[in-house]
Amino acid sequence: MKTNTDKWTEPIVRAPLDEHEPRPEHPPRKADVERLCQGVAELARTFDAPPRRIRLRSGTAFVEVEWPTAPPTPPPADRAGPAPAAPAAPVDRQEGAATDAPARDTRHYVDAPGVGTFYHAPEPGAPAYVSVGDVVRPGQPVGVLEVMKMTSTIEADVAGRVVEILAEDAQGVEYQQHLIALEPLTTTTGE
Amino acid sequence: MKTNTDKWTEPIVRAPLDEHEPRPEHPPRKADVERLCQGVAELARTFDAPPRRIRLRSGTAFVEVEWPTAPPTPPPADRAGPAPAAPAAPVDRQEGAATDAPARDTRHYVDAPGVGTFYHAPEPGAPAYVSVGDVVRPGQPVGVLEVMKMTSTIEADVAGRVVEILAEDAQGVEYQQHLIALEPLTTTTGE
Amino acid sequence: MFSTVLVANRGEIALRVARACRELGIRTVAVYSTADRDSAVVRFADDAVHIGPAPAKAGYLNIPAVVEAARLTGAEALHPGYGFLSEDPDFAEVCEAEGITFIGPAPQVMQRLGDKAACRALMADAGLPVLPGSTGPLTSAAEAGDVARRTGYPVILKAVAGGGGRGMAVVRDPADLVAAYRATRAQAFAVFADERLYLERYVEQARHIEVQVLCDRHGGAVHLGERDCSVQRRHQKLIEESPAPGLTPALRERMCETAVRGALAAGYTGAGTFEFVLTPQDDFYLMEVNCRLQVEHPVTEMVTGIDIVREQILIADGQPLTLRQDQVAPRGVAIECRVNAEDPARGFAPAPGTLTEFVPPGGPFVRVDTHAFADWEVGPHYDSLLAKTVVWAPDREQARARMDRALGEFRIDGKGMRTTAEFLRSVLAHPRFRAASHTTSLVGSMNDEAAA
Amino acid sequence: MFSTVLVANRGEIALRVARACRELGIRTVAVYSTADRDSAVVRFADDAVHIGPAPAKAGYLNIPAVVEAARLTGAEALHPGYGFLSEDPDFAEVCEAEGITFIGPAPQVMQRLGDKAACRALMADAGLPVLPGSTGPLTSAAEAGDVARRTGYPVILKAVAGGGGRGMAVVRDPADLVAAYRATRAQAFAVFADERLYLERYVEQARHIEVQVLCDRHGGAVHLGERDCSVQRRHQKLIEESPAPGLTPALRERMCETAVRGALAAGYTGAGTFEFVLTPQDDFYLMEVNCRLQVEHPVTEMVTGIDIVREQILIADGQPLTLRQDQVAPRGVAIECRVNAEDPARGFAPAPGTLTEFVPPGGPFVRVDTHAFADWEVGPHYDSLLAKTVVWAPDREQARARMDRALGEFRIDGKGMRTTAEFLRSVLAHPRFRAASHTTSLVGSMNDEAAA
Repeated sequence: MKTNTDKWTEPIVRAPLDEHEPRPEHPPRKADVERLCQGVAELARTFDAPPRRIRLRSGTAFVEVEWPTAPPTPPPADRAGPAPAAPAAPVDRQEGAATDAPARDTRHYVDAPGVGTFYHAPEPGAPAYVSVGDVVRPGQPVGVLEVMKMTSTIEADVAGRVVEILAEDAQGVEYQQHLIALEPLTTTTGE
Repeated sequence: MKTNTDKWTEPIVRAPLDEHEPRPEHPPRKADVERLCQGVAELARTFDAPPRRIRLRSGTAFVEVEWPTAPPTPPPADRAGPAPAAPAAPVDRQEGAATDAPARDTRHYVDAPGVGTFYHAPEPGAPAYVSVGDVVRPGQPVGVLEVMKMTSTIEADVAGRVVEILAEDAQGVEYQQHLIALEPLTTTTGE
Repeated sequence: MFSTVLVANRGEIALRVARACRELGIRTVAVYSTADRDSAVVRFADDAVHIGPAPAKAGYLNIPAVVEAARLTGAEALHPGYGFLSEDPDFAEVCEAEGITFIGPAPQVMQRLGDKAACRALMADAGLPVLPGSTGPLTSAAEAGDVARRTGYPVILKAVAGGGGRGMAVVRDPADLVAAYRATRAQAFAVFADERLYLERYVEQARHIEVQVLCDRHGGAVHLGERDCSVQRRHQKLIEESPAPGLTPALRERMCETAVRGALAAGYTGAGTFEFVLTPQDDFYLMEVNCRLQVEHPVTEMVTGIDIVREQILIADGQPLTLRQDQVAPRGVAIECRVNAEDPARGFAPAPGTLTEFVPPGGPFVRVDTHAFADWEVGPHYDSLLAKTVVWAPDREQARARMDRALGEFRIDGKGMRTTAEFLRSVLAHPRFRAASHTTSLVGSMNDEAAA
Repeated sequence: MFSTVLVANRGEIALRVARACRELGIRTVAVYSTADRDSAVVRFADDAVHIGPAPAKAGYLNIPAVVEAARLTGAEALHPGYGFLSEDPDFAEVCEAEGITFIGPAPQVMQRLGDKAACRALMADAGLPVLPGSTGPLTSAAEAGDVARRTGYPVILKAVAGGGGRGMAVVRDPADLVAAYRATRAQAFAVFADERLYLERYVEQARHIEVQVLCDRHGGAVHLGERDCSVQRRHQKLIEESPAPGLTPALRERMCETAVRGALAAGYTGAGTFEFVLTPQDDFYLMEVNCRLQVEHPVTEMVTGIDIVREQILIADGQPLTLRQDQVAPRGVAIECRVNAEDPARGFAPAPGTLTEFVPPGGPFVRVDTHAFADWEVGPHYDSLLAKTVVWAPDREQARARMDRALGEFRIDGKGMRTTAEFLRSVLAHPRFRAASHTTSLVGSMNDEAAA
């Protein structure tokens, strides 16, 4: 859903970005960078020697990655995982990957399974299913979605502690809108 | 001018690119960048020594990849030419500057100062001003341009040896079209 | 007038409808699937609701999601576009029940006209010419054989719930009828969950002529002239034009009046299309009635100057038509070509991909209805329509030249992208199209010629 | 018919002309300066010749280069577009001498009508209404004072060779006349290398109404109705529409007939425009004659359905007009807005830059004439016109709503890029524009209101 005042900003954008479905405000530019990165990665992979430095500019965006001058390791053919034991700290700031907001990394969201009205409680006047601070287990009801007068229970899909309730009681929500933020209880804390 | 058969290819493109006024066939697009990357990769693969640096520009997009100066690994098997022991000379592949055609690096062009008809000789039947192999000095006539029945002499602006005459006698030429290629006599040979 | 309208569709038509709404001062709400989150209509609309994942069943065909989206955004009316839920009487009924105006005919009218056998019977009763054939759904292969013997071969078997060129089979030899009956029945069940078939005579070398009507909720009805949609590939339209070339004024008038008569008999409201088959002998027969905006509505707009979507909205708002029949004065010739993301070299297989470049043609009297733009991903989930290219000119030959110029101007690029633009140009250049002597068999025969 | 035509211009109009040529089956040659080597018309044309560096004087105004380009590419005719060489009688004469058909009036006619004092005299002789003023170029400030006293103040001083809103000064107080005379004379000399001035009465609260004529080389002449171009900023048009709102049919007819009479008297051939000033008392006076295609020609095309560039080419080819006056039937209302690369916040200073995004509006009855595309560099060398946005609708209020929708739809982005799109929307929304009670003072008074 969009707000009325700013037609290019949608409420969901105000929530932390869903990692699996990034929603860039300006998709074209970002797509450029991504494609450029892919192209360069492919290009670099065609040589057996790993590159020493990659500089990449697209419009105003600029990325530079530099490897140690005498790389002891084989070529980083797959750049997906974090490079092991890289001493010279390759920096890649593309898409604001997340050292500045480590909390977000561990949040887990309960999303709306469809368009409808989200309620915090099973019925009017009843206490809310969950509050901030509560610990929920998988399958535990955390709210209700009403769709064309039919209600269905929304359940937590992981165990976790409720850190934020993102949708108001009786608020209209859209598909995949984040409703509740959980801090999973069994987190493999990143390095 | 365009050819009639291929409306996107202009004759001047077939001539070596003027370094000061690069003439991309059309403005840069992502497809171009991709194609450029592929092209460069292919080109680079035809040499046995891995490149030290690749710089690539398309419109506002710019990519530079640099390899360590002393690559530890030998050339791989899948490369085209078997030629051994090529020195790891710094290669700058930007805009077709090229070790395979070193002559071009030092070429200097006498360009058409305007649209008109280019003649090799001062008048019909007279011998041409210059032929391939001739040495010209600055200010020496190398041809004539006829514009609306007025002729003007075209002069060499540097001293050099004529290596190629690029426009036919009595050929229509456009502004800045390369007419004659010279090998300058006093060249500061690159490192 | 409605203050908010929800557009329950995607692609170029969603944008088309949203534009009409904005010009009327109406706030627009788009709905979108996950695949369309960056679409042109989402960018354009005042509000947009994510209704589901890419598969149509879970998104654009998801009635509760669409209705909830309308409710949550305060939409007072809903425009269904074409395809998806546009001809679903249940959907129209749910909208009505929820107090949302469905911009289209009443659910009962859609129900009746959408059942092709019922429509045939109803229209025959109203005195409209229908092809000889079954009076209702066939009950058995044997009955099909009886009817076919009576009408004479060739015949065509059609699914009662059919549409989009699917669920039909032409039978030329009586020996093939039983097999065709069974196969088509199975296909109809698979595609439409309704195995009922009907049968009528099949006209070879026919033209497809359709008449656009507008009917208000006060008994007012006008036609906006006809369109020739004979350039088809497997019953799917590729090129449409208005007026239909070569019709005598008397024949044109008769066809248009017939359509209006049919619309009034059915209690039709809104914009609708009466599709006729026209024989080489200038006899015409009703094929079906389309209870929605057609893809090809722009050709009628270009010759009449009438914004059909605007009229749909005004009619749904309960306003009487301000247009009298004698004010509908078609001028010149309009042609539409459907540039699809398909590969003509591979049997017109959809060719999805991401557009790296998309520059549509421009210039005088050229209109391109498209949702595409550079960086847009033409996905595999929906139909392959990329850009409806419509031109107008004072006469057909100028319109043809203009269309050829426009199609040649497209700059479409992207990995894997292929379009029908060049194929369409070859149709425009075909002597039979140029002479307007073509029938619905043109594209098939061109493919045969190419293969020969 | 010509087999090859050279387009001696750039930008949107070069593309416009090349499109018309292609539709006529004519091979097109573009000429381009170094700054325009990747331009839309270079992409579009069948051939293209690099004629010089970016500065206009060395490129698009370089007569030998343009003529040689035509000769080298075998162009039989040349379309000059507007601006640049389009009104240069010497250029037209050189073309003629070289056997290249100049698509426009004869050089002598251009010469006569281009000299504004001579044009005034010629047209007065032909019985056209001209404002009281000098009968020829002024010889001294004293003479200017005499004439001004006779005609009454306010008066306007104009350069005989003027154009594009330059070389004119309105004088309201006799005390200012001498200074204004000297300043304008100096400016005229600086800009046009011709210091001659003439003087006529200045009408306050006037409307700018112009009539489009077409004249063939066989004495045939028609008008295509009128345009209202009263929305101007410093004598430069921003918004144009056809028909001019609120004219009585009798007044419209009189103005149009007057223009045709003037054209015939001048021996005019091709497409031309007679510009009139219309007073609040419905008196009209000829201001000048433009011997070329106007920027705003599309509004006339949209209401008449006539492709004016096509007509220009056919006339230059020697063909008689096929159009009779009674066949010219304007329909509905067309409005054009000039979206310029200018910054309204900085006094409409040109705002060049490279476009990173350029998506023009679309949809029914919207035409955008532009040479822009994503990645195009809007350079500082030429005028700031970016996209002529033209809409049509059955009536003015719908056209206004459609234009507002269209302007809002532009997606133009790029470092340093600013456009007039939003400013134009504010003009469309102004009560005086809505009521069509505006005069040429509208934009000035809006700026005053904004400053107040």
